[in-house]
Amino acid sequence: MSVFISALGFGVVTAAILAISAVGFTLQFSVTNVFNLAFGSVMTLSGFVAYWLNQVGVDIWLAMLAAAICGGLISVAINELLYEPFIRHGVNLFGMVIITISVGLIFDHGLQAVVGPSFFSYNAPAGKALHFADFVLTRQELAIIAIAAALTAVVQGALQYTRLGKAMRGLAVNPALARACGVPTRSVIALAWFVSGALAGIGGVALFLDISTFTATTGSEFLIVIIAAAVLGGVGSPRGAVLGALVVGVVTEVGGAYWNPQLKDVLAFSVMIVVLLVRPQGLFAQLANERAVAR
Amino acid sequence: MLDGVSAGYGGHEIVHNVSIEITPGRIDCVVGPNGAGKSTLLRAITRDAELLAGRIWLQGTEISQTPGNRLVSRGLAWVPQLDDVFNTLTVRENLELGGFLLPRRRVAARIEEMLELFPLLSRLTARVAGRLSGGERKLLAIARALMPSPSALLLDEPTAGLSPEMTNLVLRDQIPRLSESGVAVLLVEQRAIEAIEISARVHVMVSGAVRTSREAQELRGDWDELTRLFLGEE
Amino acid sequence: MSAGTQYYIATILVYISVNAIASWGLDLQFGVTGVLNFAFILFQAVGAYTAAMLSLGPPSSNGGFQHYPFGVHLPFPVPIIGAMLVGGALSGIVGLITLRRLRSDYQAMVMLVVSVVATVVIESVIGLANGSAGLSLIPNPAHTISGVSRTAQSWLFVGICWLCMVLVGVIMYGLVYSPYGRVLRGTRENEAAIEAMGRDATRARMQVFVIGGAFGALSGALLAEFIGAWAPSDWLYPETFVFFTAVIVGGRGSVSGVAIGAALVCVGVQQAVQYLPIGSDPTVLASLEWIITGLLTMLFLWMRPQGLLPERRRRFSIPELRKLPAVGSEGAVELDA
Amino acid sequence: MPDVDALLVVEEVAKSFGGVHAVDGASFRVPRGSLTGMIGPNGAGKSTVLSMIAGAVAPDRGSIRLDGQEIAGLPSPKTARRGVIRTFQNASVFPHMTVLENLLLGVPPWSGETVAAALFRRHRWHREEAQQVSQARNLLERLGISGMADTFAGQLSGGQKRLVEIGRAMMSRPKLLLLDEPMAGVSRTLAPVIEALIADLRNEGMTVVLIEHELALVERLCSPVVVLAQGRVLMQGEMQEARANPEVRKAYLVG
Repeated sequence: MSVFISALGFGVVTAAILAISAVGFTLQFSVTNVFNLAFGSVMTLSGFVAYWLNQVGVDIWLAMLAAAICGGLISVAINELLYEPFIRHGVNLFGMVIITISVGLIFDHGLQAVVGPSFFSYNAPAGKALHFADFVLTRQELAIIAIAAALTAVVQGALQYTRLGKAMRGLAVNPALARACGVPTRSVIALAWFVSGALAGIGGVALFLDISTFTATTGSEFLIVIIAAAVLGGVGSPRGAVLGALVVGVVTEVGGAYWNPQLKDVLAFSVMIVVLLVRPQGLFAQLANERAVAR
Repeated sequence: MLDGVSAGYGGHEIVHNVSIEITPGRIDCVVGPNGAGKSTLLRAITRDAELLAGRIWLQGTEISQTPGNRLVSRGLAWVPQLDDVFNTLTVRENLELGGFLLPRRRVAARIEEMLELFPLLSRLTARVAGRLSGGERKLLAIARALMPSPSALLLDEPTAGLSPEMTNLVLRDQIPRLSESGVAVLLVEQRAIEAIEISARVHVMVSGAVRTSREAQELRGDWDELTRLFLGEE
Repeated sequence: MSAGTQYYIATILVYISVNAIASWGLDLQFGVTGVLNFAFILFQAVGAYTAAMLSLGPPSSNGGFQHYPFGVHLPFPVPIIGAMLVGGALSGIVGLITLRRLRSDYQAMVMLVVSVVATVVIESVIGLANGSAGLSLIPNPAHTISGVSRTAQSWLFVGICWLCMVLVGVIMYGLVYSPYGRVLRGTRENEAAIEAMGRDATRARMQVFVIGGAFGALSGALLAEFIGAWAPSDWLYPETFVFFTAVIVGGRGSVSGVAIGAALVCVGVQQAVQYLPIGSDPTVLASLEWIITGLLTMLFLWMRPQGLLPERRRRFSIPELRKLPAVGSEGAVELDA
Repeated sequence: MPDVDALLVVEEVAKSFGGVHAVDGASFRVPRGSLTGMIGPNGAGKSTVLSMIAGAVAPDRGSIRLDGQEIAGLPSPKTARRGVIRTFQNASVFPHMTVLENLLLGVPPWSGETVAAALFRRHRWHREEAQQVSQARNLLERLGISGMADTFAGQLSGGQKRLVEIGRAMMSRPKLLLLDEPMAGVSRTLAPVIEALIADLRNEGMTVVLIEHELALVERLCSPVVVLAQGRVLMQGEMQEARANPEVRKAYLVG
């Protein structure tokens, strides 16, 4: 039983990191329709910004905040300088997937050329282990869970209750009508990219804290799991992304504990592929489908 | 308001030299057979089709070059034929987005006014728009467009795809009440008879050009002439 | 020429042919037919592992330090042919699941995931293909010929590779520049229209999936025999992207263009990086290769999306000009190609 | 009209999309060798009926018989191989292929289109292709676009694309040709050319179903006409009858 409980604990931590990232990934996708495979690189890059700050003595939680801002700015810059021009140039959705992969590769390997292939760690104590019944979590892990819960709640709340949040949801589902309502679409899209990048930054630092050692490609390697969570929850739905993150996080850790721990990601992907085979509606057309069904 | 407008897509002209003037408190309707270019005309006003020639004025200001998301602040609102609501948002949220440019404190009050104008919507405020029936949807779309108190409202085939009962509800019961609130309505309709019954002025459009513009009273009852125009009998 | 130089040139020639074969396989799928196969590298890997197991002998040979389910020692060219068959078959299975059941937008993502999953599985289930250490001591068929120098053996293997490349090239030309190829391009251009003309688009995609997969496997088999080893680090999912770049740079749907693209992107970039004045740190060099590959893709998609040697416009000669007065047969029309 | 020799018999077909009845029990027959017009106000379900005949949309119920054989629910490649060829509302060409190649894809699937034939029987398909190319050239001549044989179809104007699309359908010598608003997106100069082409097809005895909203054109070309409104067939008969029919007149005004 305690194996199960402790695996569950790990699962919740993984789910927390996944939730932060998957919400960022899916939010940006639903608003802009760009399937951004450079998302993992933004995580890594911001994680390294936090690392450098951490090296000169900045507290890791403060560095996380800096990473968030940095990730947001990088994300906005990628969109303004690369993705937007390419879309206006007439590159289609599949071409854009290839372009986002290019951007990811350039970022990852640019970073690797600078920092080398070695492993890095934050200078941050994990904190005292705390026991709740059979759960054993460090303070750091608890903090990550708390941050994830707070962030997803804030994003969800902002989307649900603020004027801009509603504009963002409106823009995602019907851009032409949002324009007709006077929504400044360009600014709202930039905001979506910023929030997505900021969440990538926080998710990146949280991931690096959790797995304790990281390289210049760690974020991109994790991206596939993020996509699994986002797809599982239904791409384009932040609430779904949180649910998907929980399922993937818990299934991988619990399954890994009982089965081969190295194969835990395979479980996540298998779940995702089975879900897709049962519901093969198509990724990019999801919102359009909703429109058609509602008619 | 429209002065010698020609419009189309990709340089291909579909609407030729149309001039129409609309007045506050009155409904003007554009009727015509399939493919006459009625929707293209509206889409030229809302920047969704190319304006190839002519100028568009609204209350003395030229809006021919105004970008799409600035038109609403000039007092122009429109309801597209398809994709007319935000499907995943609730009725209330749809209205709130409609009032995106209103001062924050005005929004709630304006929503109440809209719900009074369309009582049918008032018990549905928490419903997701994608789950409304066709008629309810259309009313919501119109209410959403009216949120910023526009001076002119364009309606693109509001009854397309609606059942006869719903058509009645939208066209006969609800739209006539709009003009009472002082807005100028330009209605494009496939269902000519019903549209003419509620309109003040009728513009018959065939093959991209306005064949005739008359007071609606003159045409009412004289369906034969209208049919001839529609069915291409000269 | 010194033996060292000869070996260097032979190596380059082997890499050119292997990468041309693989890029053609992807081009048939992506460039000609429009299938976005992000798992392409997986089929190269399958070919490599199959060829290894068909030539290494049973797991107990070589001291039994490698773990794999079964192995036989078969003579050339059986391992290569076996690799193509297994690669094609596995391609068919993946195609059956993804191409038939999923819409094209999901297909790409699922392929990407399949590629990653396969790496994870091979790395963690040691018994399948010796885990992340991979298989080694894979025999090179040219090295089994005794009585000739090592250099001659290298050149012999170059010959084998280039023979394979010519064969695949001929097949590519045959398929692409034929009525069959026209149906494939029609599938890429307009699925609704090609189906309205009585052609089955899904079937066309399945076929190129299997054929392209077999080409990928062939390239993997040759590569494994040349290097003598094959491990998961050789086929991480971003490697597929290199072939995409080769196809985009060379010219989607253009057989000769893609061969040039493969030589430039898969071999040229790597070689060029060696001569840059930036030192010899292998990580930096490898990173630089990836950066250049990514930049090339974006550059071409922006400036020259049709590639260096664009897909050829099929022109058909006008019969009146060719008809000889005495022959009087039906209009002798040929492909201008 | 039970006594006419009908090539196509459509009985009680229905299709709804997400609860909306696009087609709600439509029945009509297409006489062999006729140019049958299909008219009706917007949203009457004309295109959906056409898509069901062509196999692109499977009907929820009802029967579609071609030459007495049931084809309802057959996927579109199979329907096409039975000889039912359609054009699309938006002229639908293969943009990065030449005009001539577009026409060659109109030829019914033939021996050169298998992997084996492409590789091993080049001589045979070369010969066959030569014949088809000269046929295609003659057709281009007739369509008046022979100068564009080597132009990419994507670079043509809307009307020229339409010509290519109809030419592609003609290459297949269809049993039944379905034209979905062939005048849509066509300039005023090319419209008469396309009209004359359709009239020629009728005179040559091809069976054609034509969806068109310009009634004057339907009157000049079609006999009989099928009038659809709200997913049902209001009447089938001659255009004059349709014009005189009060129900039809009302349907047009009421929408």
